[in-house]
Amino acid sequence: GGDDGDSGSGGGDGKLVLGFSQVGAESGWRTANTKSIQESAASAGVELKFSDAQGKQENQIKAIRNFITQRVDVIAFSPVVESGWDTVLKEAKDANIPVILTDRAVDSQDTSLYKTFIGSDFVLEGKKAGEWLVKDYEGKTDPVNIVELQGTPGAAPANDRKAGFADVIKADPKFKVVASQTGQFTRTDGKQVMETFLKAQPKIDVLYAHNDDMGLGAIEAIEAAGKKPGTDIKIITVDAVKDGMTALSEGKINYIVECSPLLGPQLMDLAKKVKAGETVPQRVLTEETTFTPEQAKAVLAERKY
Amino acid sequence: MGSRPPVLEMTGIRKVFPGVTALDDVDFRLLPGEVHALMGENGAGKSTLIKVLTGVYGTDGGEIRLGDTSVLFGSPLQAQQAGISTVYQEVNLCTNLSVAENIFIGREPRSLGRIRWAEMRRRAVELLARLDLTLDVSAPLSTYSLAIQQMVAIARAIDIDAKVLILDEPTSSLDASEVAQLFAVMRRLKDAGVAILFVSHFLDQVYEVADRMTVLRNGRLIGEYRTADLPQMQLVARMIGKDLEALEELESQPRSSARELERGPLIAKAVGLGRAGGIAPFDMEIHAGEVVGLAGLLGSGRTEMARLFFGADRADTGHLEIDGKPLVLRSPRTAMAHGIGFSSENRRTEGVVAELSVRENIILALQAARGWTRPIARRRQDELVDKYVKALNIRPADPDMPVRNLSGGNQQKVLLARWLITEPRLLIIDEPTRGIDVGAKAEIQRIVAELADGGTAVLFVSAELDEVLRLSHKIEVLRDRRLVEELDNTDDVDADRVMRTIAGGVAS
Amino acid sequence: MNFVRHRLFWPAAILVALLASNIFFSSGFFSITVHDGHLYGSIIDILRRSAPLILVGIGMTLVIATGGIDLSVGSVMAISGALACLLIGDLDNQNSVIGVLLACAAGIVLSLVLGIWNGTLVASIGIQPIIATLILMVAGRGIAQLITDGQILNVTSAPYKVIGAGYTIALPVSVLIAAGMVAIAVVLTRRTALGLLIEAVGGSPTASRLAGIQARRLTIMVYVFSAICAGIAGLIYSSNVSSADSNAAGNLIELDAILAVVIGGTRLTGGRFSLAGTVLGAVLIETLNVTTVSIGIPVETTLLFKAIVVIVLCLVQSAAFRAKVLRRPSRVGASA
Amino acid sequence: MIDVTAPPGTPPAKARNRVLKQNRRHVPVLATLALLIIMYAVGVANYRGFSDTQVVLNIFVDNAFLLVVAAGMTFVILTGGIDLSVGAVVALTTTVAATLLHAGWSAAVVLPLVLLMGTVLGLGMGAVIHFFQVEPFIATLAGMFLARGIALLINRNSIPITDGFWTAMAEERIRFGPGVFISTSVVISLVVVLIGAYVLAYTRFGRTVYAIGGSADSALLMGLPVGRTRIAVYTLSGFCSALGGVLYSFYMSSGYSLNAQGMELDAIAAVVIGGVLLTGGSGYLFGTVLGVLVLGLIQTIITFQGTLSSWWTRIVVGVLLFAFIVLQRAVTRRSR
Ligand SMILES: Nc1ncnc2c1ncn2[C@@H]1O[C@H](COP(=O)(O)OP(=O)(O)OP(=O)(O)O)[C@@H](O)[C@H]1O
Ligand SMILES: Nc1ncnc2c1ncn2[C@@H]1O[C@H](COP(=O)(O)OP(=O)(O)OP(=O)(O)O)[C@@H](O)[C@H]1O
Ligand SMILES: [Mg+2]
Ligand SMILES: [Mg+2]
Repeated sequence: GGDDGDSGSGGGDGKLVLGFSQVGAESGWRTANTKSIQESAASAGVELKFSDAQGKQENQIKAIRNFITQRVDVIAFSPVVESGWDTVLKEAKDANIPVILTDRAVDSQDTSLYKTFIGSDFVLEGKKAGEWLVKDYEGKTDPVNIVELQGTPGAAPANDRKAGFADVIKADPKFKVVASQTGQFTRTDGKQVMETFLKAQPKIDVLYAHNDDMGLGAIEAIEAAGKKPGTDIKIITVDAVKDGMTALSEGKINYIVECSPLLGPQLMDLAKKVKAGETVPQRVLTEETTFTPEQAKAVLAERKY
Repeated sequence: MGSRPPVLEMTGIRKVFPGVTALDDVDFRLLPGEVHALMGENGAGKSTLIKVLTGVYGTDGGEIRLGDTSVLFGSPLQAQQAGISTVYQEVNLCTNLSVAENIFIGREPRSLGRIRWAEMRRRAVELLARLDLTLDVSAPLSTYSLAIQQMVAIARAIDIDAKVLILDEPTSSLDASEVAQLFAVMRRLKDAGVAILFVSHFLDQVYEVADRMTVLRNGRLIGEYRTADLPQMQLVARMIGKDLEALEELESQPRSSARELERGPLIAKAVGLGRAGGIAPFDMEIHAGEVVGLAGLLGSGRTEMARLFFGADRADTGHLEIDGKPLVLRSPRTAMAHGIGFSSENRRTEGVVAELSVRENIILALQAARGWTRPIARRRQDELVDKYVKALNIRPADPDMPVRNLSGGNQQKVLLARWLITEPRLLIIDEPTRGIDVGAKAEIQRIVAELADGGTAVLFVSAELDEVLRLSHKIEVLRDRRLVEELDNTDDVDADRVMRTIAGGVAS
Repeated sequence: MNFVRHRLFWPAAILVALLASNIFFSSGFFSITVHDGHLYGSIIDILRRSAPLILVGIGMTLVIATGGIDLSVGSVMAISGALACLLIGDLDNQNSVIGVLLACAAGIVLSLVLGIWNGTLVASIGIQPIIATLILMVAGRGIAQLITDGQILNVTSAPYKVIGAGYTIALPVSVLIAAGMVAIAVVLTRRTALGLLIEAVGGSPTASRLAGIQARRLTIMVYVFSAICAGIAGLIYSSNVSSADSNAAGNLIELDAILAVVIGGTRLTGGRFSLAGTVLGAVLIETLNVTTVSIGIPVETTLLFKAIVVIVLCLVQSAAFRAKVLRRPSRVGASA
Repeated sequence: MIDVTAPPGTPPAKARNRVLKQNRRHVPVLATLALLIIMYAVGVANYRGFSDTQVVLNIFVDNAFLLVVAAGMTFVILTGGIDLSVGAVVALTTTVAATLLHAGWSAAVVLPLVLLMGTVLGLGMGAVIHFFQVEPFIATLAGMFLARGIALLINRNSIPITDGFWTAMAEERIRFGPGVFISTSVVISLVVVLIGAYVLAYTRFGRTVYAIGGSADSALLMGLPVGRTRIAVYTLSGFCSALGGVLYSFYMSSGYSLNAQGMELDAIAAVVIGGVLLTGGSGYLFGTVLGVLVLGLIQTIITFQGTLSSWWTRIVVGVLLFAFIVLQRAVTRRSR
């Protein structure tokens, strides 16, 4: 849902207090996500209690417990991992504080533990990437060698984007993932792994990177190897952060699936709704699109993260 | 006594270390109820033999029979369980544990596996009393001086009831009274049928307690003798394999007091220098060319006094005057800058750096004084090192051997060499002859005398009173960590004159 | 037979084995071609990747030799990289060599200050090294993020890129820098008495104090050196991708560095140290990383693979193991 | 008789001296306790609701697993060793437990099984360290790779635990009043600590641990079972990690191969902050408890502060740690 009914004072009873527990600041994407939430909280007149978990689930659980003891109106958090939230969420429920999940889901059986989940669908992102590839090579028959730069092993986005992508391309035998390694979501690892791919793999047609940063690192490696990124090797990435978009607009990346960090406005909107007791959909998808170089050129200007 | 079967018999023992054959076809027998002295120069192989016997090292050949069973211990623990109790050469205790624990650990009094601390302390106190010591048994061992640690080690060993008791240089830094105590205990055990293996470089001690002795030289067996049958001079001859004349002149050292002393300028002056818990404030002067000896009982504060002159411990009262100028010793560094050198009594923890080579250990102090930017040229290093390896007869004479691999006595020599090459104006040596064999000891005494003649001031600490008497011009007598009297070492001063002062017989 | 006895024989053997194993998977592994004016090939990659680890490693070696440890190297890397990129970003002409040099100088100077901080905590205040440096390890990353404001700072500066990704005389600049620092370290420690004094302090602090060695000054020096090495490594790291990622930079590198040091035969208890050994260790580790990728070990099993290599390594390196298992069983003397 | 305990002075002096010596050994721990209380007071003064009893209890609730792991680590460090594998073993335990429970095994089987697994891993590392004289650092680092590797191999994703027993343990609360409670894990961890403290203080094994830390060579020559004890210590640490892992999986009611990353550092930090010397031979388990509380309290202050960005969080943690350590150092040093 994206209808903005904000600026109306949520429940009337003073300022709405939102406790938000962020995973950490492990990437530019994450920082943009944090910024968006902080800014939109300010503009929506929501008192934000922000806590950073340094990437540790323990810390996040501690933070949520803390919000409960502090009796905030609404708790929102981006789960570090999907499992293991039942206990603390029950505690929140007992203290009847509504909970909103952002960006990553939790796998609790009991869906009454949280009001709604707003965020991207990583599997879908993987699928989108795959679909573009299938379309791009439509009609061609000769085999397509794909190398994949995975995110941190075990991290949800890595697992899902891998799965979604694989799911789509497995339909057509000409697509072959010849190498798939982790680039830890970072540029350096992306570059170093790609360097090795370029030496170890006789023929690479496509690179699929789980985020822009790894893709950008890989581009450096490809250029250093004297190949032209985007033409000699087609590149698909996920996220669409500014740097990625720039590369896209320069044609060094061929296709980016957006994974928008700008959940802020929607989150505030939902927070007010649940506080006011209105019913909200169980699953709210962030409006996200995909970008080709042309589209990138168009929006690059007002891309701020 | 020869008729009785040996409790312990080692035959054809061989031990080879990379580069060195420490033991070569050595036989050794220990009879029940005897005190058997194992004699030999530094590096002869005494400690190695003991370590092979007690399972610290494996053998490279030979057989060990305990009673009538052939044994090969995998660890000291097994040896102990088989009834062999050992005091190894260097003090091998855990100084972070309390005195009582060091005596009993491994054999603590327990009920249902729970250590009974109170009883352990009580028994520790009793046991130490047998050695005429009163310590705070619950204080960490580290708060006690080396000699006392040595006594604790002995206490531990004699309390283990064993068929065989091994003492490797137990008396190296004890003085007369402790030695007497120790011997009394040894005799008691001996009468109880315990066989005792005793290592010492003090010949008269050996002749006092030992029934028989085995002599080693360069890892080879020279022979096994009844003490009665072998006069001192011959023993020494067998140990170092020199002819008798050579020895006579070694032994006949002139007493310093005999040589008239031309007292040089005042070098160091202690003014009310003192340290709580260590030594009461004292005044003292040392002049160039003068050897000042410190005499006192164990724990009387000699080491503490020496350490204050070097700034090894911070004095908390008084100050030091060097060349008449007052000086606060913040660290040994400052002392060295003013030409003071100090060789600690505790060579293992405060002396050598075990993993560094002989060469590096010898040049360490000199290099530290020069600072890291001015390394000593390799050629110069070789000169210095070779000179003292020869002079002190350090064995094996391989400058690049890690000091860890040297025998105790040789390590002591290395430590001494370190300070000799710095050519200090005031040299403080605490127990420099600890664990050093007769030959080398005489050599060291000669060097000290020469230094003095050359105008160096020497502060000389030794548990061996004769040595102090022979070398020093002036003797400072300490009692209960207090300087009680200063004696000019004239001919009328002798051992029992000093002993009386120490004992407090003479009004001070 | 004698070289088999050499301390570094076994690590070297493993290294060779790893390199060899690549040949089966990528035929061209050892081929080094000349490619627009510089050498190009897997071996070169390995060397380039090793550069930061070698730098951090040699610094760590000296720290460990004094009986200490430096956990903060990773954070220092992040900070120096971040600062350099920040300053270059502010240049009106990012390609001005002077400006870039100044920026790098700033990064290194800041690292130096951080080194003094570590050294002082350890030597003057007497805090246990692991905790003293843990403080900077934690806070340092925060500082780096503060500098970059949590974002990835991009720079488009040709001269800066040279440090980490450029070549001179056909060789990677980063490798040359690392080699230079190793040379400096070797000269500092072996041509002067520094090495001896450090080994003495690490071997026996009390003994060296009584020998008149000023442990305090030495200790501070080694932490400063370590920090400077880390700082330079940080520059190389960020220059390699022309951007400062204060999260990823030097993350967990302290473990690899310590591992490299230990593989190189320097004992963590301090004392004798071997710079050559550390370099070998660092190259070995990076070779391992490259190998896992180039022979296509699946992501799930990468760690297992590393574990096995490390286990094999530390076993064959142990004399005791060789004596007990590889040769006919014979008791080895207990360490006494 | 020569009385060497008394400095120049009279018997009463001796008595006093002895009392002093006694207390002196406890100063580090007492100082830590005092500072901890001060730190808590500061928290109370600054944050609304900090004085709430539950805040203190939560520190225990949230750190029960760390406490258990740190207890095992204390034994290892007291012998002068180190165990880097703990975090990974925790992760492995949670993963295996979760997987098996997911596969429908009964808790009665899984629980002992995972505990055994951790213990065996520890035993293995201890054996390698003792028999092959491998540096504890590498041996346990290999163990760390191995444990995480296996965990990752078993499952990349986090696995929910729905088993009745587990959820019961997770949600069971021991209440002292409205909103004042602790979890069963807290009880378990405290029991572990008490047993550990007893073993260290009153058993032959415990004292041997201290002896080895003081000087392994001497301990060997004193005829102590050095080898056995060393191995036992790592085995114990392995067990504690596994138990910690179980508590962790209670706490998270899930298993995940990336759990507890860097927990080894937290554990080591806790132990060292608690006044245990990394070189071994001195320190108390009670100190470790304080160490854990310090880390927990810092974390709590951070959460109460709220509004701290990621980097400021890190910086503040560092600063608090620094302040604490330096004060602790100042106090203990004065008493020397
Ligand atoms: N661990 C070792 N490695 C190599 N060589 C050793 C080792 N231990 C002893 N040695 C050598 O073995 C020889 C005998 O040493 P040992 O300690 O037995 O002499 P010692 O008779 O005890 O001398 P001291 O009277 O000085 O104690 C010496 O040359 C010594 O250098
Ligand atoms: N670091 C210390 N802390 C507390 N007490 C100490 C310390 N060092 C020595 N002592 C005490 O001071 C007394 C004097 O020690 P010192 O070593 O000076 O005696 P000593 O005359 O040298 O006798 P010896 O050296 O033969 O033991 C010792 O008996 C010991 O009890
Ligand atoms: Mg000996
Ligand atoms: Mg003394």
